Amino acid sequence: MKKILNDPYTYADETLTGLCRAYPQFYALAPETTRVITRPDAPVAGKVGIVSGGGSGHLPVFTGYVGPGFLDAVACGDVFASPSADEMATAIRAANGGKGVLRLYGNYGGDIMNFDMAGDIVEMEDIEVTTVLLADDVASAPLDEREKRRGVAGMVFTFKIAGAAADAGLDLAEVTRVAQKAADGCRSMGVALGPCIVPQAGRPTFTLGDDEMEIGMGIHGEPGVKRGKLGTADEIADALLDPILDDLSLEAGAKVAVLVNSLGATPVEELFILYNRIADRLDAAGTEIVFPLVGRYACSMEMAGASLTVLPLDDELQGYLTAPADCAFWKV
Amino acid sequence: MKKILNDPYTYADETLTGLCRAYPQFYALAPETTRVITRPDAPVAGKVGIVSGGGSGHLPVFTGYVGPGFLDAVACGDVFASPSADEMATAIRAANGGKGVLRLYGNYGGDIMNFDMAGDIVEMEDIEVTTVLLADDVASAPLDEREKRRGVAGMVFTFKIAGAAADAGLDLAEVTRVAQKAADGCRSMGVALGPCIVPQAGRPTFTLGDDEMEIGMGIHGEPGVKRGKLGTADEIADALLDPILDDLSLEAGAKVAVLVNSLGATPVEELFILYNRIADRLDAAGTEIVFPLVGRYACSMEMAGASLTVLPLDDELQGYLTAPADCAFWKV
Amino acid sequence: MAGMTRASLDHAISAVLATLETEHEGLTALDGKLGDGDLGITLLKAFRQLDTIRPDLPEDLGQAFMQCAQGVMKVSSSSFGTLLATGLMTAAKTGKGWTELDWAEVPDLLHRVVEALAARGRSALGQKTVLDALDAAATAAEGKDSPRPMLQAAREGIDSALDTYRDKPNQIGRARVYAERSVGMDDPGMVALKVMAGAL
Amino acid sequence: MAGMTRASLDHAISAVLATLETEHEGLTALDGKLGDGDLGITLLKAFRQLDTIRPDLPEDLGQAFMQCAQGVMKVSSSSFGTLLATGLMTAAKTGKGWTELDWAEVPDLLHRVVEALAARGRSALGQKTVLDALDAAATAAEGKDSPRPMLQAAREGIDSALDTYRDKPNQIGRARVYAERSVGMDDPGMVALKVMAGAL
Ligand SMILES: Nc1ncnc2c1ncn2[C@@H]1O[C@H](COP(=O)(O)OP(=O)(O)O)[C@@H](O)[C@H]1O
Ligand SMILES: Nc1ncnc2c1ncn2[C@@H]1O[C@H](COP(=O)(O)OP(=O)(O)O)[C@@H](O)[C@H]1O
Ligand SMILES: [Mg+2]
Ligand SMILES: [Mg+2]
Ligand SMILES: [Mg+2]
Ligand SMILES: [Mg+2]
Repeated sequence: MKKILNDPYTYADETLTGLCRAYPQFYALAPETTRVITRPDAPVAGKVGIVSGGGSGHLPVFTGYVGPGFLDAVACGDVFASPSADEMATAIRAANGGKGVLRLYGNYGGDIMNFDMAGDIVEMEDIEVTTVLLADDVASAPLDEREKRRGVAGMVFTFKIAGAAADAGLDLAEVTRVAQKAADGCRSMGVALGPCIVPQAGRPTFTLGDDEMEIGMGIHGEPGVKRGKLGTADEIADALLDPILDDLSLEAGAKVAVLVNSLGATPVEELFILYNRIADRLDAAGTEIVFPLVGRYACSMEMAGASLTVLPLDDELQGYLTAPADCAFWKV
Repeated sequence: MKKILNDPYTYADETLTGLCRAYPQFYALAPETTRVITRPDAPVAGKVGIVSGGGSGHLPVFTGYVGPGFLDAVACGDVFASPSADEMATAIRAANGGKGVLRLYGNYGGDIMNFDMAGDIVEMEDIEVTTVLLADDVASAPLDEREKRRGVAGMVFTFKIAGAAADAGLDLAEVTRVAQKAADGCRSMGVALGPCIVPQAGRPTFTLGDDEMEIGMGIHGEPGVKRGKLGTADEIADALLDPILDDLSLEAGAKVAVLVNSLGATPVEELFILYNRIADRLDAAGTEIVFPLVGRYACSMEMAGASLTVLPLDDELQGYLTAPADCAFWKV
Repeated sequence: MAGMTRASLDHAISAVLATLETEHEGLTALDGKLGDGDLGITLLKAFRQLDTIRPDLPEDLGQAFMQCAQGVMKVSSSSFGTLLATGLMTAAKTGKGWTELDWAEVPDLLHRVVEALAARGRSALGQKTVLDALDAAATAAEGKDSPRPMLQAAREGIDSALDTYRDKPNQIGRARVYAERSVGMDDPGMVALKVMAGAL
Repeated sequence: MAGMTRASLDHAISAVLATLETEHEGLTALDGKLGDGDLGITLLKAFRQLDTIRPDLPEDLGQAFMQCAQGVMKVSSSSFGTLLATGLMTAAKTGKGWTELDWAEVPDLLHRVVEALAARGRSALGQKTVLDALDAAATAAEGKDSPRPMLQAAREGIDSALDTYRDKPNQIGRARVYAERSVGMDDPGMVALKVMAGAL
């Protein structure tokens, strides 16, 4: 197993411990847990709390985005596995500054059940909760079944926007509205070039021929829309952008945020090569990129490949997206 | 070739173009070049300029670290190949704000020859230049042949410190002294788990068995000190730390900066697992980690593996290391 | 034995755990074909945990089921684990205040569990999940008032649900994305229920 | 032909390029065993560039060599390319103001080039590099005053340098890290010089 680890069964725990030790200014483990990370100053009294969570193995998602102007607390499971409802309830309590808590997470069955159950638990403690599900992966279902889509890198923009809205003092209903608007706007599309190894499974999540790629594959190796010969960077950029543009039907003059994201192994050099084409295409379409991000923002450990996320911006979303925020993985 | 690119021969150019397009607030191409990146406001009048350079494929090294409190200009070659003396001379001119320019780069034969030649060229134009070579890779030569060591991830700390010293208004001799002190202090050690592919070569830089690792391998695949069975994270951390501590002989109470760096494919999750052990060991030795960095700071494209850099800090170095700086890849 | 007691629970935990110790690999392999291959280990972890709290379960069935639910929740967060915990919480509500539950009430309880799981899973009958097998078991068990015939009927219900759904595609959960491939294959969660029922 | 002229340069460039078009792969393979495998392509790029400026080279040997140096610098930044450019700049200094250079002066010029390369490469004779072959060529060529015998002697010098160093380890450059492995192997830069001298 070509991974650096001590024990597959403590991989997630050791990762989170190391994260909190290296960056104590940003991250703290909630008392008596090994899987719930909070801001060191959580809960922030009088602010709407924002909680996320899901499987480990996606750093900086989820834990990395805990911080001022971002998330308040996060529950992490084993690699690619949901955290427990118990841990989610702990995260919700830690995030609750008395104004209620938004649960903001990816549209995966296990996570939904557990966050629902966690909600049942904390509602008995009079904590008000709302939910926004991230479902930005265009490849995972057609537009008219949008509610079935998986959540992928679009969560980064949505975390940022929701965090800024909470920071600005909006109430729970308003923070939820803004987060839902961002989540509704995000469209993502990924391409996988190589697998990763889930520590407890010990073998690659999928296999791809040496000259193959799979367009639309999910961040846990879920099947995509098309497996084919590895294309050029420009072809890949088009394959990522075309379905997004079809889905969004942007008007000329639209402003967008763009995230060109590595799934892990793919170097940023190659993301910048993709970015050239994406920027050319959007320029040609009269779309203005007002907020580009290129780097590793939502990974699947050492998976090779990249994803593209486009989020149309109105003034409200742009303001929140570009507002200051602070965590170990964000540089505005 | 499992890489995202259009043409192996334009890989470096396209990477740099994309970088400057995505982050124009930080990076600009020098007029009429495709390989020289400067701060958009370069040269900064009245400030000592700092120039680096070397092969492409190491992002964020070198280009990523251009910015206020960091480097002024950088010349980039093809992947893992030196830029030309011509390009280096252009970078030196672009960095020259009238107070002279420090050439700060890794100890590689080709780069040295070309930077020397570039120095000859610009000295005819009355630009004063000095040199500090980065030679932090403990694996590449014994301590008594320190001048033969390769430069690896220690350059990140040194860039930062030299940049802050220049920002603080020190003159060329003083900036050079501070940079030399940082360069002299840095000790690094790497481990490779898997190769990368140099675009123009089209095949992996080396091969390693499925359960093998190589301790001390260089960032271009140069041979290391020991190839062996893939160890646990704790064993790897020890194998990286032991030779560094032997080399440094730190006194109890020493303060250090620590960089746990991914060579590319290795996910940050696993760096945090390594960090736990390194922090335990340094704690036990009475050494204080005052500045930890964990992430991808000096890569070899999609190479798998990690490196550890330790830099003992006095007040001067600590002050410069923690001073503010700005570029797309740095978050203090 | 007139009804279900703490002792029945005790027996059920031991029996299911014993079977899972050998059967979990098969469930994992099956789940691996359509999902993430964690179903066997999920159940094994759940029942091992239940086995550790088994000796100290209270006589009150409500409290006993609730402790079981919490035990499962603690160690397992995969869909099936959460559904199992949800089912146990439903049973806890029914058993609250009772130390013995008439066997004749069990089919009704199972129907309530099906409803709770559908709510938790945001799913419905007919989507080829454990719900369909559990619903068939509950229906088949109706009208029986002693454990052996009831169990026998429930097993037959599960088997017929497996037969009914085998050649349909999975419509929810992780297996949905492999919908086409799932035609001709048993749903892992339904098989898990069969394994557990078979163990009793 | 009494001395070296712009025409000699013209001929040399064409001849070396013709040879490199077929020989560059061998040089690259050799360099690949001890380094980064770019030596052949480095030289090919350099001489293709020289070939494009060849028709327009000035008669003044100083200017001609300087344009050649700049041409090489532009396309090649590998060690050998930089050394080649350095050598051409050294020749430019010698040729400055002359349209013809006495052949008898060439061995001296080569010695000066060796010195310049050692300065540029921060290296010394005896480290198993192109310097050792070039120095041997310069020494062997001493005392000859016409191009053919001089070239013949130079080739013999290069061959004997190759023999002398074959079983020693590389002491500088990329090959140093493979020092042990380099014993028994020819230094790629020395072989490159042999290929170029052979082409003339
Ligand atoms: N939303 C749901 N509603 C009802 N049953 C479900 C649901 N999701 C999954 N299941 C059942 O759980 C089984 C898979 O369990 P498990 O492997 O624990 O899920 P996962 O690993 O996908 O979280 C499925 O075969 C199905 O019977
Ligand atoms: N510092 C040096 N001094 C003298 N010759 C050198 C030096 N470094 C390399 N060489 C010569 O150059 C040859 C390698 O050239 P090249 O492949 O262009 O180098 P690299 O790819 O390592 O930059 C070596 O075989 C050696 O003869
Ligand atoms: Mg599963
Ligand atoms: Mg699961
Ligand atoms: Mg070479
Ligand atoms: Mg080279």
